[in-house]
Order: sequence, then C-alpha cells, then structure tokens
Amino acid sequence: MPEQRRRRSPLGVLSAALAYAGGEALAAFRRNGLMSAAAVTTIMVTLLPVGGAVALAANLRLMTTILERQVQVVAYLRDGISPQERDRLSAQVRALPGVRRVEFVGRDQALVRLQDALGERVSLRDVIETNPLPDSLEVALVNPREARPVADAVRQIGGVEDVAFGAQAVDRLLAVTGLLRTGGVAAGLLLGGVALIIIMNTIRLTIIGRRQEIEIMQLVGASPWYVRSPFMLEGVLQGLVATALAALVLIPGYILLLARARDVVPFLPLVHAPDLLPTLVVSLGLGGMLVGMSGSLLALRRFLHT
Amino acid sequence: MPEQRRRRSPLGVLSAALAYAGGEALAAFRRNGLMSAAAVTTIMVTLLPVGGAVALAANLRLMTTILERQVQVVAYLRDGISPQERDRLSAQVRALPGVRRVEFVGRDQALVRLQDALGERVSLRDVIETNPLPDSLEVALVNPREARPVADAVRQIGGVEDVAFGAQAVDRLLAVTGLLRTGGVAAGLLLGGVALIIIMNTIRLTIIGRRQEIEIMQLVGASPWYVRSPFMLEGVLQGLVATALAALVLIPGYILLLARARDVVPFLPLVHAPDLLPTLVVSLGLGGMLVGMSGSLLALRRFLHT
Amino acid sequence: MIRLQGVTKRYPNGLLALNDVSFSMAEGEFVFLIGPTGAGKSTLLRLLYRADVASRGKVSVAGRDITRLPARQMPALRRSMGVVFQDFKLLPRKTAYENVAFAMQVTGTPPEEIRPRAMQALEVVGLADRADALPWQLSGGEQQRISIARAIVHQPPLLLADEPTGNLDPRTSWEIVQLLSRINLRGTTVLVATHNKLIVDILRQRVVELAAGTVVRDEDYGLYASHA
Amino acid sequence: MIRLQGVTKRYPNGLLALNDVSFSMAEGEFVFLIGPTGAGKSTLLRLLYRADVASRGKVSVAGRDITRLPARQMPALRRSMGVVFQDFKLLPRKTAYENVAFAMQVTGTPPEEIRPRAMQALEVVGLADRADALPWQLSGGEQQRISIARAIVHQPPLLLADEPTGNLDPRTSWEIVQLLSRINLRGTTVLVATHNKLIVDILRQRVVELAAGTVVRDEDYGLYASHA
Ligand SMILES: Nc1ncnc2c1ncn2[C@@H]1O[C@H](COP(=O)(O)OP(=O)(O)OP(=O)(O)O)[C@@H](O)[C@H]1O
Ligand SMILES: Nc1ncnc2c1ncn2[C@@H]1O[C@H](COP(=O)(O)OP(=O)(O)OP(=O)(O)O)[C@@H](O)[C@H]1O
Ligand SMILES: [Mg+2]
Ligand SMILES: [Mg+2]
Repeated sequence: MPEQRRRRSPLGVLSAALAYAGGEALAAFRRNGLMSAAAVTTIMVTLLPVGGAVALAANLRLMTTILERQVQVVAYLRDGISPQERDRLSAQVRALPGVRRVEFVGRDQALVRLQDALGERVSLRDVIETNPLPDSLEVALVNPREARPVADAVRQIGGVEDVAFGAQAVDRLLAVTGLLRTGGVAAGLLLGGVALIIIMNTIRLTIIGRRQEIEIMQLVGASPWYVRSPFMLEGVLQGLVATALAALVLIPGYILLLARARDVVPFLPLVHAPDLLPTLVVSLGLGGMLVGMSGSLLALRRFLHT
Repeated sequence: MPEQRRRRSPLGVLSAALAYAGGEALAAFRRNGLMSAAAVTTIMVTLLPVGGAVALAANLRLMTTILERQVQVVAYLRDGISPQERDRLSAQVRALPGVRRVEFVGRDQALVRLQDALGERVSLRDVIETNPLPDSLEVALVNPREARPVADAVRQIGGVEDVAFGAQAVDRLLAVTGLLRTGGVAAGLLLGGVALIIIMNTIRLTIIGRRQEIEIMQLVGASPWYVRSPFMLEGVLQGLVATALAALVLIPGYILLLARARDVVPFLPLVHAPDLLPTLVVSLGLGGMLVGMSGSLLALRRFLHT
Repeated sequence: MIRLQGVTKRYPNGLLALNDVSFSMAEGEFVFLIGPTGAGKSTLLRLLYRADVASRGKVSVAGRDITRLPARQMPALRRSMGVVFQDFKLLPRKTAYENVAFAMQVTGTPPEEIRPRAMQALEVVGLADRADALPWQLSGGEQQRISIARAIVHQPPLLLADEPTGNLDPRTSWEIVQLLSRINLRGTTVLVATHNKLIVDILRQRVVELAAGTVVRDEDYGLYASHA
Repeated sequence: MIRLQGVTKRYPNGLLALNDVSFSMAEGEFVFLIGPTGAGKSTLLRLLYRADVASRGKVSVAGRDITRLPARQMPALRRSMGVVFQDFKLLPRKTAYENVAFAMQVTGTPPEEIRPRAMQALEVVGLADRADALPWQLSGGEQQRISIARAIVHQPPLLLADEPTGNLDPRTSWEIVQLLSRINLRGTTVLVATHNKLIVDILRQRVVELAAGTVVRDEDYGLYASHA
C-alpha cells in the first residue's frame, strides 16, 4: 500500500488535497447554517461602509481637484503696454515652472466683467471718466499649492506691476480641500481597519465555536495543514459570498445615489459608476477573501499545537 | 419546604434572581475569555465609526448652519430716499415673516466696500464723478430657504427699487449644505444600522457556540427566563465594556482632532468637545447595552422552546 | 406514575425507534429497562422527560398526559424528576458543585439550603473533594457520578437514569445501585436503563426488556437474560 | 511497543493522577488496564497518544521516546495508533461514515480505497446501515461502536481502547471484545482500559491494575479481581 501511495503524482496529491479542503469547506458551510449565515451577514454589512467610504473618498478627490483648478494667479500689467510686449510677457510667464495656461484679459474686458458683477442697477460707464482697470494675465496653475512661488516668480518679470492670487482665500480653500481629502482617506482607513478587526473576530468566533472539532481532528492524527485548509477555504468562501452580497447593495446603491445627486447638486462633479465600481468590488472581494483566510489562520493558531 | 419558599418576599426573590443572573453573567464573561474578548472588541470597534459619524454629523450641522447664515437678501432703495423713509422701510422689512435682522448700508459705505474688493491697484474715487451705487438694506433671514419668498415680499414694498439675493449661489449653497447634512445623518444611520447588525450577529455567534449549554439548562428544568437572564446581562455587560473602551478612544481622539483642526482650518466652526462627547458616550453606552441585550434575546429565541 | 400507551416513535429520518410500546409503572416502583444497544431505551426515557415527542400513542407522567404538553409547562415537568443522562450532559463551564447546585437553583430552592444539600449529594457519590473541578478535569466515572448527584439532589419523586454505571467499576457501580435502591425505598419511583448484567441479576427488580423498539419481556423479580 | 518508566502525572490543579508508574507491553500483547474510577487509566492512555505530557518519567511508543515529542511529529504518532476514546470524540458534523473515513483521509489513504474499507469497518461493528447518520442521531452504544470502527479502520499497529464497552449490552460487548482479540491475533498490540468484569474474567489476558495512580497488580492470565 505505501508503494501505491507513492505512485500518485504530485499534481494528483495537490488536486486531492484541494478537493478534500473544498468539499469539507462546502460541507461545513452547509451543516453550519446558522453560524455561516451570521458570519456572512456580518462580513457583508462590514463591507458596505468600507465601500461607501471608498466611493466618498473618490468623489471628494475629484471635487477638490476641480475646486483647486479654480485657483489662479493674476498678473496686473503696467499701463500702456504694447501688444508685442504683452505677447513676450505672456510667453515668459508660460515658461515658468508650475504654470499650466496663461490668458490675457484686456482692461476693457475687465471692466465688462466688473459691470456684470455689479448688475444692471449700477451703470459704471455712466459715472466713470476713464477705465481704471489694468490689463492682466490670468495664470492657471499645475498645482494650486504653488500659487505663492508662481506669483513671486511672475512678480519678478518686467512689465508686471502687481500680482494677486487671493492668498487668504487660496489658503483656506487648500486647507479645506486638504481636510476633505485626508478625511476621505482617513474614513476609508478607519472603516477598513474596523472591518478587518470585525471580520477577524467574526471568523474567530465561528472557529472558537468549533474548537472541539479541531481538537478531535488532531487527536485522530490530522496534521495542522489538514485541519487548517478547510477552515481557510471556508473563510475565503465566506469572504467571497459576503462581497458578492455587498456588491449587490453597493452597485445599485451608488448608481441610484449618483442619479439622485445629479438632480439635487447637478453642479458638483461626481465619479461615474463605471470608473469606480468594478475596481471597488474587485478590491473588496480580494480584501474579503484575504481577510477571511488570514482570519481563519490567526484564529486557528490558538487551537493547533504546531 | 414549599411553605418556606412561599415565605420569601417578592423583593427577596427579585434580588436573588438579579444576583443569580449577574453572577452567572460575570462567570460566563470570565470563563469564556476568548469569546468575550472577541465579542467585546468587535462591539467596541463597531462603535468607533458610529461615534465618528455622529461627531461628523454634528460638526457638519454647525458648519452648514453658519454657512447658511451668510445668505441674505439685499434691497436696493430708490435714489434720494430720506432718513425717515429709510427707517420706515427698514421697520416694514423687519416686520416681514422670516426676517431675522435688517441692516442699512448707505451708498457711501457700499462704495468703500467695492473699493476694498478691487484692491489698492485701482482707485475708483479717482475715476468716477458720482457714486453710482444705491442705498441698500441687508436682510438677514431666519431660514435661508425662505430667501425667495422674503425677496418677493420685500420687492412689493414702496421705495425698494430692486432686490437681489444671488439666487443661483443660494440655491447651490442650500443644495450643498442640504447634501452635507443628509450625508452626515445618512452616514450615521448607515453605520448605526451596520453596527446593530454586527453586534447582533456577534452576540448570536457567541450564543450559537453555547447552544449545548442552553439545551442542558432546559433539560434540567430551567425556565426560559432563567436561561435567558444571564445571557441578557452578559450582553449588557459586553455592550457596556465595549462602550467604555470605545469612549477611551473616541474622547481623546475627538479632542486631538479638534486641536489639530483648529490649527489647520481655524476658520471652520467646530463643535466643542464638552458639547458633544458626554451625550455621545452616554447614548452609545445606552445603545450598546440595549443592542447587546436584545441581541441576546433574539439569538436565544432559536434555542429556547417556549 | 408513568404510563405509555401504544407509543410509537419514528425519528424524522424514518427510523422506527419505538413500535407500539405500552408499559406503566406505579408510584414507588423500581424498574430496570434493558435491551441491546439501539433497542430504544434512551428514546423511551427522552419521551418521559419530553426531550422528544411520541409519533403516536400517549405518554403520561404523574397522572398527567405529557404527549401534548405546551412548552410553557416543560420546565415544571422536568423539575419534578431527576435525570441521569447517558452522556452526562454536565454544563461545561460550571464546576461539579455548580452543576449540582444548578438543579436546585432552577426549582427556586432558598439559597441558604443549596450549599449544604449540594455538598451532601456530592458526598453521597463520593466526590465532595472534587467539588471545584470543571467537568473536563474529571474522569469519565467522576462525571457520571456528578450527573447522578445532580439528578438526586432536589429529591424528585421520579428518577430516570440512562446507563448510570457505564463508566464505573463494579464496586462503584454497586454502590450507586445501592444508592438508587435506598432512594427508591424512600418513595421515589426509579427507572434505570442499563446494560449492567451484574446489578440487574443481583437486585432482582422488575425488568422491562426492549428489542428493536418493542417490549419483549416485562417480568417482576427478573434477571438480565430470561434464560441465562 | 509501549514502555513507561517512573511516570508521574500531576495535573495543573495539583491532582496527582499517576504516581511513579512503570510498565511495558511487548509488540502483539493484549493488556487489560483496570482499576476503580479515577484511578488514572484514561490519564495513562492520554500520555500514550500524547494528549498530555508526563510530569516526570519517560514514555516511549514503538521504541520512540515521546516524552518530549515535538508538536510536528504528533500527527504521525497518532496515525500510527487507533484510539477508542471514553467519550467517543466523534466529529459532530460528520456522518458515521465520514467519521470513520476521516481516520483514513488523514493518513493519505488513496481515495478509492477509503470507501470500501470504511464501509467494511462499519460492517464489522454492525453499523453499515447507519453510515449516513450524524452522531446525535445514534444511540450511545452506536456512537461507541463508530468510535471503535474509526480506531481500527486504518489497521494501526497499536490500539488503545478506553472503556470501549461502557455503553454496550453484554452480547455486543462480547462481540467487540472478540473483535479486539482477532485484531490482536493479527499482530496488533491492544491496550484496553475497562470496568467490564465479565470480559476480563472470560478472556484471561494480562491484567494491569491501577489504584490511585499506582500499579498495584500486573498479572498474566488475570481476573478482574485478584481474589474474587
Ligand atoms: N435523533 C435521532 N434521529 C434518528 N435516529 C435516532 C435518533 N436517536 C436515536 N436514533 C436511533 O433510534 C434507535 C434507538 O436509539 P436509542 O438511543 O433509544 O437506543 P438505546 O436503546 O438507548 O441504545 P444504547 O444502549 O446504545 O444507548 C437507534 O437505532 C438509534 O440509532
Ligand atoms: N484535566 C484534568 N485536570 C485535573 N485533574 C484531572 C484531569 N483529568 C483527570 N483528572 C483527575 O485525575 C484522576 C485520574 O483521572 P482518569 O481520567 O485518568 O481516571 P480513570 O481511571 O480513567 O477513571 P474512569 O474509570 O472514571 O474513567 C481523577 O481523579 C481525575 O479527576
Ligand atoms: Mg441509550
Ligand atoms: Mg477514564
């Protein structure tokens, strides 16, 4: 008989082992109905807020990026500058590091904008003699955080009389967008960590409930891996089923919320469902599986004498 | 002996019952070390995001309220209005429903403000002949959502030439603040619901792991309440211990975050720790206890034949 | 005290464990229930303490039909009897003492009476010195004796014992059976399911023999085997 | 095959379960281990299948010192023996068949051999027709026999049986003991801890008697009691 055993190919042994572990895991899943149900629901509802936080963080990132795009440096030009000089200046500014785009705004255009801002009630043209506004260059930035250095650099250029970038407003905007981004990531991490602990503990509880079986298996001569593998596969299975269920809530939930948000806050930029959901669901699934498996492994250590 | 039993006062019986249940619960908590630890950690980490969401929602409410305070209706007055007329108008506007405060802004003051907004580069006074700006009343609102009706009402008043309230900006602001508030509450509710399910399931798992004991107790003649009460008290105990641990993280966490936020975004209004934390911790504690208890009750139904 | 009339028990998986069993026991009687393994002895006892319900027929205990007993009344029924389970059924997280005391707690015995009576029951089965041991810290026979102590501690009018000496040496078995006899002489009705030929043959009490779910013998002053 | 030298076992709670026990068994021997309840029989067996470690002294099995066996080698040790546990230790969520098959799966028996051999073992203990029952669906004696089938199915060179007939009627007990004898005759070393006076007295094998953790008798062709 030992000969016969040795004759089996390594592949055969591996597939037999997998078949064993898979069969056992499935059987446990079935025969342990109550426990499996409780574990799967727990893992599933744990994944919901994690998914929500990831979706939120993605949207916050998009929104803050678009908000920050609006930060610009305005260079007011010396009076009576010639079109050639203006083009040269424009090119000089565009060549600066951190500058994304430069747009010339003539003083007339600036006056029109001011009039628009004041509304129809007040007619500036009626009361002013000459246009007091200067020509200006509107400098869009690669990175809003570089507003100050870019402004300083622009100020050095001959022909630029003054530079403005709403220092305080930009600082506040950056502080808030920074906070939102960090908040999104922190929420994701916190919820991820919480999910990790909860899933581990849940699996630990299911295994504690079955420590007697583990003890018996070892008494009958099962090697640690033989005891472990079905539990690990069961953890993976629980993680997968839970993720699938969570996806069934997250996907339509996000699509619905998106549609609703487009109604209520149509002006807010939001992440399209296809850009977010596939990655989200796949990573939740992988995460769920991994956590389920390592949760089993960790919990088993306690009961396996290796 | 039956006589002797009947002689005990109802209070004695109750206190004996409580002593029994309490003793059993404590013993189970101790002798069930692993399970209790897993359950308590799970409940604790579940409460963390719930607490976080509640704190976030409270802060969002404060911020949005303060943001919305800035919504105002501006009534531009007819040219050359007399101070008496102006006071009458002011009183009339103040009497309108939904108006919180009315402030008169003279045309000169308005010009100063415009000059300030344009900065030092441009000197309006040098170029204008007469002040083109009208006198105005700035109307603060009780509820920013009433900007439109208040504006309409103000428009009807004789002496008011035009009314402005930045309709689009207000709409957007309200949409965003509404979203933030709903988002905060929704996050709180979602996490609360998730916590509910997780805690229930966790307690269910601990009870499934002990179903054999429940069966034996019943075989020996224990009434359902006799079986139930220690488990319920144990659930309460787990909820309480978990809340206490969660409070040990939430309280310093919030205070630290607050201090940090005051550094980074000093301009944002935030809820002071003493205004939030006591209520938060107490309600988490009550919630934890209640959920722990009812989780036990629910889980036990399965194993008690009543 | 006990009356089974045409009782049939078919388990959900189709197995017929008891087939038209009729048998009754007067108050104060002592009966050995014997029969080969799988004959239905434990099943019969399970019907008496209502861990299971007869598929057909009528079961009464103490003049009370328990065939359709509402769940509400099960605790009272079970408190009115003591049961020694074949697999002991000790509470795993309670000490020997606590396991015995538990049977009195559930009947609402005044707390001050519990300790002396529980300790006395442990004394009787010879385990007073192991009162603080948890079940897994006890040998098989010790666990069995704790289970016996728990069944007798509240002095129930009816005692059901399922294989109470399976893990005991002949001498201790004999002591336990003497104990059951004494309890019986004090008026308790005792039904013992057993495989222990020696004690059945020495005690010569009424013997009811089951085989494949049917009563095949019901003999006063019987021996383990009818023609041994 | 088995050798204990000056073995003492003190449980963590201070209880002295074995006190300087020395005793050995040659390959192919059949020994009854007897002694009153709590004498230390199960403890001695637990040391042999390494569920516990001796406090002092040396334990060897098959010429191998297992006193300080690294955990890694425990599975191999346990696969080299069959154990009938006093409390059966069946896997509660596996059927009778699966419980028996499990003992072969862990030894890496080719899958195609498992089914016929497991069914044959069930046949031998008379339970082939209950192969699909879960442990709680079996009577006490039936569970015990499943435990026996599991211990013998992989034809181990050493068989340890702790009270293997405690829940069996005399006739079935006798059949089981005959089975153990047959297995012994085929070369297996058999150590049976038992309280069953009848089978010890009929079989007249070597008897080792423990009392309070000490070997008080070691007699070839012994009886249950030395002067009965
Ligand atoms: N829950 C159950 N489901 C299905 N069959 C069962 C169940 N419990 C017992 N049986 C079967 O019913 C028959 C009678 O079982 P019972 O436990 O009453 O036997 P017993 O006389 O007590 O045997 P033993 O002496 O071995 O304890 C056995 O064949 C057993 O397998
Ligand atoms: N885990 C343990 N911790 C402490 N004491 C124990 C433990 N296991 C057994 N004992 C004690 O050690 C002594 C010997 O126990 P053991 O189980 O070996 O007896 P035994 O001879 O098998 O008895 P039985 O015939 O009743 O099964 C007993 O007094 C028992 O209470
Ligand atoms: Mg039975
Ligand atoms: Mg023993």
